[in-house]
Amino acid sequence: MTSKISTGEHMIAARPSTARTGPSILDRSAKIQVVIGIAILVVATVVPSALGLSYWIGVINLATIYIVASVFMGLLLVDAGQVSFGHGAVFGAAAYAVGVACGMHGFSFPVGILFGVAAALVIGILFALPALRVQWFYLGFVTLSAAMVFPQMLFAFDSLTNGLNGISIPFTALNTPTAIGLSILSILSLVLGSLAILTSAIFPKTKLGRRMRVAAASPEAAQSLGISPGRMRFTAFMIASFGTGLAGVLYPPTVGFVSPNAFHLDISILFFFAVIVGGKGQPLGTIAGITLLYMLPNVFLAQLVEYRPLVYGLVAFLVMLLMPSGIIGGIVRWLTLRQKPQAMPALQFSQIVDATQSAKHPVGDIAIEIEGLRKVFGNVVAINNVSMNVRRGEIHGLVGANGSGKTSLLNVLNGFTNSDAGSVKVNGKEITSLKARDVAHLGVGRTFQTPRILEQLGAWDNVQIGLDAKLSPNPTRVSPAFVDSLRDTLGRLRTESIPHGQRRLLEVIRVILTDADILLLDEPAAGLSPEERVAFAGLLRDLRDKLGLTIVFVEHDLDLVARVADRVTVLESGAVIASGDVASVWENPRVKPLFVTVRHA
Amino acid sequence: MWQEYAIILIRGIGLGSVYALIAMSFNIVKVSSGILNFAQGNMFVLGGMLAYAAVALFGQPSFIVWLLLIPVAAIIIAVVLLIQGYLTLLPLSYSDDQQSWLITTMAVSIIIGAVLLLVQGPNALMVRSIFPNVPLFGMRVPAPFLLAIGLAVFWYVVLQWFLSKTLTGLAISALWQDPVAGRAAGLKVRRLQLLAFGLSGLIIGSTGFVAAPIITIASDSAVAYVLNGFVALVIGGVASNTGALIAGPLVGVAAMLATFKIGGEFQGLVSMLILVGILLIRPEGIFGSTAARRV
Amino acid sequence: MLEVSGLCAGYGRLPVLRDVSFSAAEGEILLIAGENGAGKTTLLQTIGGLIKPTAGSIRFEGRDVTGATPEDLVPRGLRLVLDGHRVFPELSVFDNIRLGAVASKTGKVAFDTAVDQIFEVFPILKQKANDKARSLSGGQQQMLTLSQAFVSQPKVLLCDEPSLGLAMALMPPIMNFLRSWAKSGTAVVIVEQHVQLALAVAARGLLMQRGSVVFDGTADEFAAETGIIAAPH
Amino acid sequence: MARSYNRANIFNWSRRALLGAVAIGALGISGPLLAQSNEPIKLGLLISHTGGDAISGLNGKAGVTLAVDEINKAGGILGRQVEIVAADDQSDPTAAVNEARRLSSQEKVDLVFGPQSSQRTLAVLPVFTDAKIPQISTSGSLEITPQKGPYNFSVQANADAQGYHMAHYVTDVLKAKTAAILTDNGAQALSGVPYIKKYLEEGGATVTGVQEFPFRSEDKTAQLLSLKSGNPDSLVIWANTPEDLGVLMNNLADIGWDDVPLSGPNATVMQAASAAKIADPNQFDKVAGVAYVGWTYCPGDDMTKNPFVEFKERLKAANPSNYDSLLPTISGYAYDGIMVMKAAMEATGGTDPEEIKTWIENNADKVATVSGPMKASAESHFLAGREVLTPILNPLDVNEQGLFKRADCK
Repeated sequence: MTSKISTGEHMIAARPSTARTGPSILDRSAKIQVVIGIAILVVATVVPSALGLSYWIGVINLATIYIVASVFMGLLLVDAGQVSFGHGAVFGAAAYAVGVACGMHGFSFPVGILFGVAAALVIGILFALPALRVQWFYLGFVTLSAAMVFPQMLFAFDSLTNGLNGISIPFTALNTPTAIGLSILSILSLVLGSLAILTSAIFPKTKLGRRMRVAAASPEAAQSLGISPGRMRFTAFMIASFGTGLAGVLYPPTVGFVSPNAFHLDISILFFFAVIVGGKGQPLGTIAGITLLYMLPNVFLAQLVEYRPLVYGLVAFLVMLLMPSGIIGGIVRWLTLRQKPQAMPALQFSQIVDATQSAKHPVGDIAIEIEGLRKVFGNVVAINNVSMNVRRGEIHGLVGANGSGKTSLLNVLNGFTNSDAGSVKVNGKEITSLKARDVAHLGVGRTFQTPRILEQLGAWDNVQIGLDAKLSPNPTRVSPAFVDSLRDTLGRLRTESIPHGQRRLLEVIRVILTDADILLLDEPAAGLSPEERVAFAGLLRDLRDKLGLTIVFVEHDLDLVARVADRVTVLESGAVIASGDVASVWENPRVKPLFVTVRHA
Repeated sequence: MWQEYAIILIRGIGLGSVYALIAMSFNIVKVSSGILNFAQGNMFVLGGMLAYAAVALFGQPSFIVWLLLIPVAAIIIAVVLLIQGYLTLLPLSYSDDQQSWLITTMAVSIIIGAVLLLVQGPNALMVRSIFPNVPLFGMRVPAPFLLAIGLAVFWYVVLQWFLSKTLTGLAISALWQDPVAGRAAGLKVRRLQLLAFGLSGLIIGSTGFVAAPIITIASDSAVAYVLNGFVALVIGGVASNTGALIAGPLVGVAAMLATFKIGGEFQGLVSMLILVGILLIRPEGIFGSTAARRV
Repeated sequence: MLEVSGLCAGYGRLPVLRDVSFSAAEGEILLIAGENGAGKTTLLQTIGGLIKPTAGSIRFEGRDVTGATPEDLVPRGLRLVLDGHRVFPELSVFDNIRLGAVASKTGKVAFDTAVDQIFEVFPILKQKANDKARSLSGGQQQMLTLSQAFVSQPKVLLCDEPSLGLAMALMPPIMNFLRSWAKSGTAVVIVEQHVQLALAVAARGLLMQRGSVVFDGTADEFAAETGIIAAPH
Repeated sequence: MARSYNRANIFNWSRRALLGAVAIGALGISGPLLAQSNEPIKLGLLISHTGGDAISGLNGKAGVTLAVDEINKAGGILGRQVEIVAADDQSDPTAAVNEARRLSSQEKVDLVFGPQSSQRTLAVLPVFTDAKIPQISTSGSLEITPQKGPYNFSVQANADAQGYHMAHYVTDVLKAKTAAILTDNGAQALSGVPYIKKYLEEGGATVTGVQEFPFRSEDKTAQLLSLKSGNPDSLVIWANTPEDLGVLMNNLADIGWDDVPLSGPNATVMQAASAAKIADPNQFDKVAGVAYVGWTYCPGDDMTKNPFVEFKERLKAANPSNYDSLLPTISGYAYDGIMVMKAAMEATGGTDPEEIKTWIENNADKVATVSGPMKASAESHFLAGREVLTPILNPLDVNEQGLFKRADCK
């Protein structure tokens, strides 16, 4: 069920990659959304000011602030996979800090802003700490109860917060129209709102955004790329709190008053609803969400008074029932489903490695040295006293039936699992006690049996996270031409439409791009056609000969192994039953019956 | 002096038993579909309203009548939950986004609250217990506190029996451990999940009915109960009814002791700290085997 | 007993099975071999009702069951055992076995005799009957999943990689169990990597590559074709 | 001294009421002549239809609606009908401000009733002050000053006045030397605590403990036990909901502390009856509360044409279905607020805020009210000052007309 929890997170983190891929229609959807979104904000801000409708000016400012807060809680939810039902407390803390600073101690608004953002960050840290330990709705409930306690604490420490009576601050200067007709406040919230919409579209395309989503979608993939999921979560909370804080500091001038009762649970729930009902990860999502869930019941239907909460609940309920991916999400999905998915053209391996390139490698002729390694899971001995070594610059095949311990061995080699006994030296450094991400920093890259091509990321992003994890400043070993053509190809694709075979290769390319000089490949050729295999074999040789990489690869296709491997190690029930050059191993009677291939086919 | 602690203990356990029952009603749905029903608090309140309705209809009912009314109330709430469950599971069957229940259950909770406010108004309904107070340690304890303890034990026993002895119960408790394997084994997944919703309705409905005299039956009192129920759930360990049975009273007593020693204004803070504390020290809860933590 | 013709299926938009046809007769063990990604598992899951086929037909006991869900298939006697010895970890061993009878409505008597047979073949399960399934070793869990299927007394058993993640030493008893099971008239379709183990019990062999059947013949033909000698038993 | 002022007041008050009634009657006739326009007068009803304070909303609405209906039946104000524009502050200051802006700038209301809690009144004060809209709120915080809200008048007894009486009952009537304080965690109660403390100490009583319980919590035993351990001679309670009061009484009996004398606020008087649905009525003879004198009587008073009794009858007639769920006391002073406003408008011949403000400051006491003699000044816009309040003993001890017996009757 732990896995259920994590799938839960995958889902919650699922950002329709449709809106995320390179220069394509789908990306245009993101651009279009941003334009529409900002246009809406501008119109909504300018018109009331032009007509001098003070009520609407206030309402729009507030809605914009809520949109900003929702955007950043969405960033937390969608990009970092962190569930917070208590975001209103972050918002409220910022608002209150401004209230206290400016209203009670007479600081200027700019100073108040500093206090406000600081307060928001403090709450953010308080939320981030449990997040390092618990996840999914457990975290949700922790933050939820925090949000419930927040107003109580404002009461309890009334000497600091002026408790029940709240703090009244006119901020008339901010609210008086400037030469261009908009008040400074309106300008501030418009700018902030537009920036927020922009952020929600751009952040996922930044290096940080990508890494965050990798960490949320697949912690193990993240670690194999040298990313610390914990650090990512913390950063996410900080960014979210900062943005929400900025929204919060605009609350006092907008409403002119702060009071504990203004920041109870409902506002947290509103932000959460706005993100999901509007459409997770859609730039227009929060605008749609706040319009439906805040503006509709509280402004457009204000006359309904006591029926208002009913409207609120029904809207949220029906939308989720009819459009589980939210209003905008549903629309985008509907639009993209109507386009034919483009098939992915086969990759030209021969072009991957640019002959002119050559990298320098660590010295020493042993890349990996394994001594008496042992790993037990429950009562299954996964690795049974394995000793072997991998020479630098060689292609080393790991073969054996499913469950014979090949993958377990890889997991120890890249630091996922700590061995129970024995030692593993990579480039002469003992790694048995290291974390996966530290091993990655040593120049060990790996791919997975089920390729970690994450649908939470765009097709190209899945490769680019390799570049993000680049270990050295020197130019990429992969031919720039190939990278460009790949970017171009993938830019037009949706991640879902990449065939499994190709996914493995993309993962391999991703690892090469990280500059790792030791590659651990788990069944990289599974699902490739014979022709592709020949080409793939060529690629492995290129990697060895032209780039001098060391490659350990698990493979079932012995022909392929025979074609490229310098040496082979055969595992059986976690133990080495044969090791050495291919020819000798092949004739080993214990090895022969393990595999089946069509000789005459 | 010791009497005071004794009384606090008993009342804490009584109130905690209510939390335990809420937690159990969470559990059965959780193990079958992974859903945590945020509207459970409202269902609880609805159960209490049925008790009020009973008094309105029968005056102060006799013990026998009251006893007979419990299953009636339980079944009514079960039906309500069946409907909710059906609607909640609906999008999950076709959508690839499995989180919609998070919103739908919260939304249902909001809707029920709103409807209650419209039909019944803001005033809380008050139900007088048909049982005399029970004298204890020179003080007295209202019977519902003790009845709640009894009900918790009753449902605990029933659930343990149902989930372990009957094939259906077994299937329900297994479902979310591996839904695919469940399907492969030919289990009628959706139907079992609905059944679980119904069952949790029986639990929460009877609880609301029995505890009516000591709980707050109002349109806006549901959230507090959901939260307390969840705290009991997590501390006991998700999916463990034994955990719930023990953690509920634990929370109840802790909250009252905190009030007694520190002061009522910190009650909320204390129960939150307990929640966070447990999650940090032992994410899987006291009796839980499923970790809240994700590596 | 089971006839598959022109079957195509896949995940989302990705076709995996391309026009697969074969049939399995009463009491025979049919081996499906092929490397990872060849579509073996997809094939079993499509027949088992977990994946909706995009084309082709599946006939079971002469009746068309194309697109039927496990809910319908299991009671009729077509049962899939997933790979990776997937048990319900928090349930006791015995409860896991009992769960097998839920869908098939196996009667008390039939169930008890079935359990006796199981405990005879796998005494370890009897010993650990009351332990939680997660405390079992991989091999024991595989025995458990098979036992769970056994009590539902299927006419067709689809068994995906019984050896997955198991030490070889554990396989013979499992294979023998499958053979004796087949003898009782059940058609058993095994997907297996350890071909030589499976060939020892299989009557026929099927070889898949990239979603299609590239070879279909008797065990001996298969051995000849692939150069695999069945393990002695 | 607690004895002296009240009787005098009642006397003046009932006489004034009579005069006022006549005066207004006269105005009512001459009203149409003075009217400048026949546009309806827009009354913004900014109360909590939803949220935690919906109960006040329910009762305030009933009182205002009754007042408006009567006014309209009688030909309106200055010949103009009064039209209610409903707005829901959702018991939330943010929503209160938004709705206040809607009422003032969109709906262009002439006057406003509400909000019914200080947090929200303080929040909307700037809005209505800028818009110069006369406002009747029911808020008890002393932070609401004529400076902050020149056009705002409150018909609710403020924290100071209630605290004064609650404390003085303990020190003067009970002659208690020690007292403990137990309140709910609502804003109103918490804002009362400092005043209760202040006046207790002035009266020479020491506070042995202060505890609070969450709104509508199931059990107050822990709080009571901890207060009991300080063994005070009296207990000052502030519970705003009947269920809290009822549970409190039960818990007192449960722990065998039902012999302690209690002193409560207005709420205690209002809520006792429904609290007794779950609590033992006999316990209430130790319970004192603070009442508007309009709700009270002393044996021997002239009971004919008692304004509050008649008001209750009219309220019942207006709300046949849900009268039982109403608190006529709250509806009463809401009604009074509207009537004060009406008188002011008629006297000043329009809706000019400045004139209305000064008129009310000087003449509020001339208006016939049902809760008691309202009075304001340039210094205080709390129409229900100390003088309108009086302690009563046993809120269940009501005469056949449902009036409470004052604690200080001869």
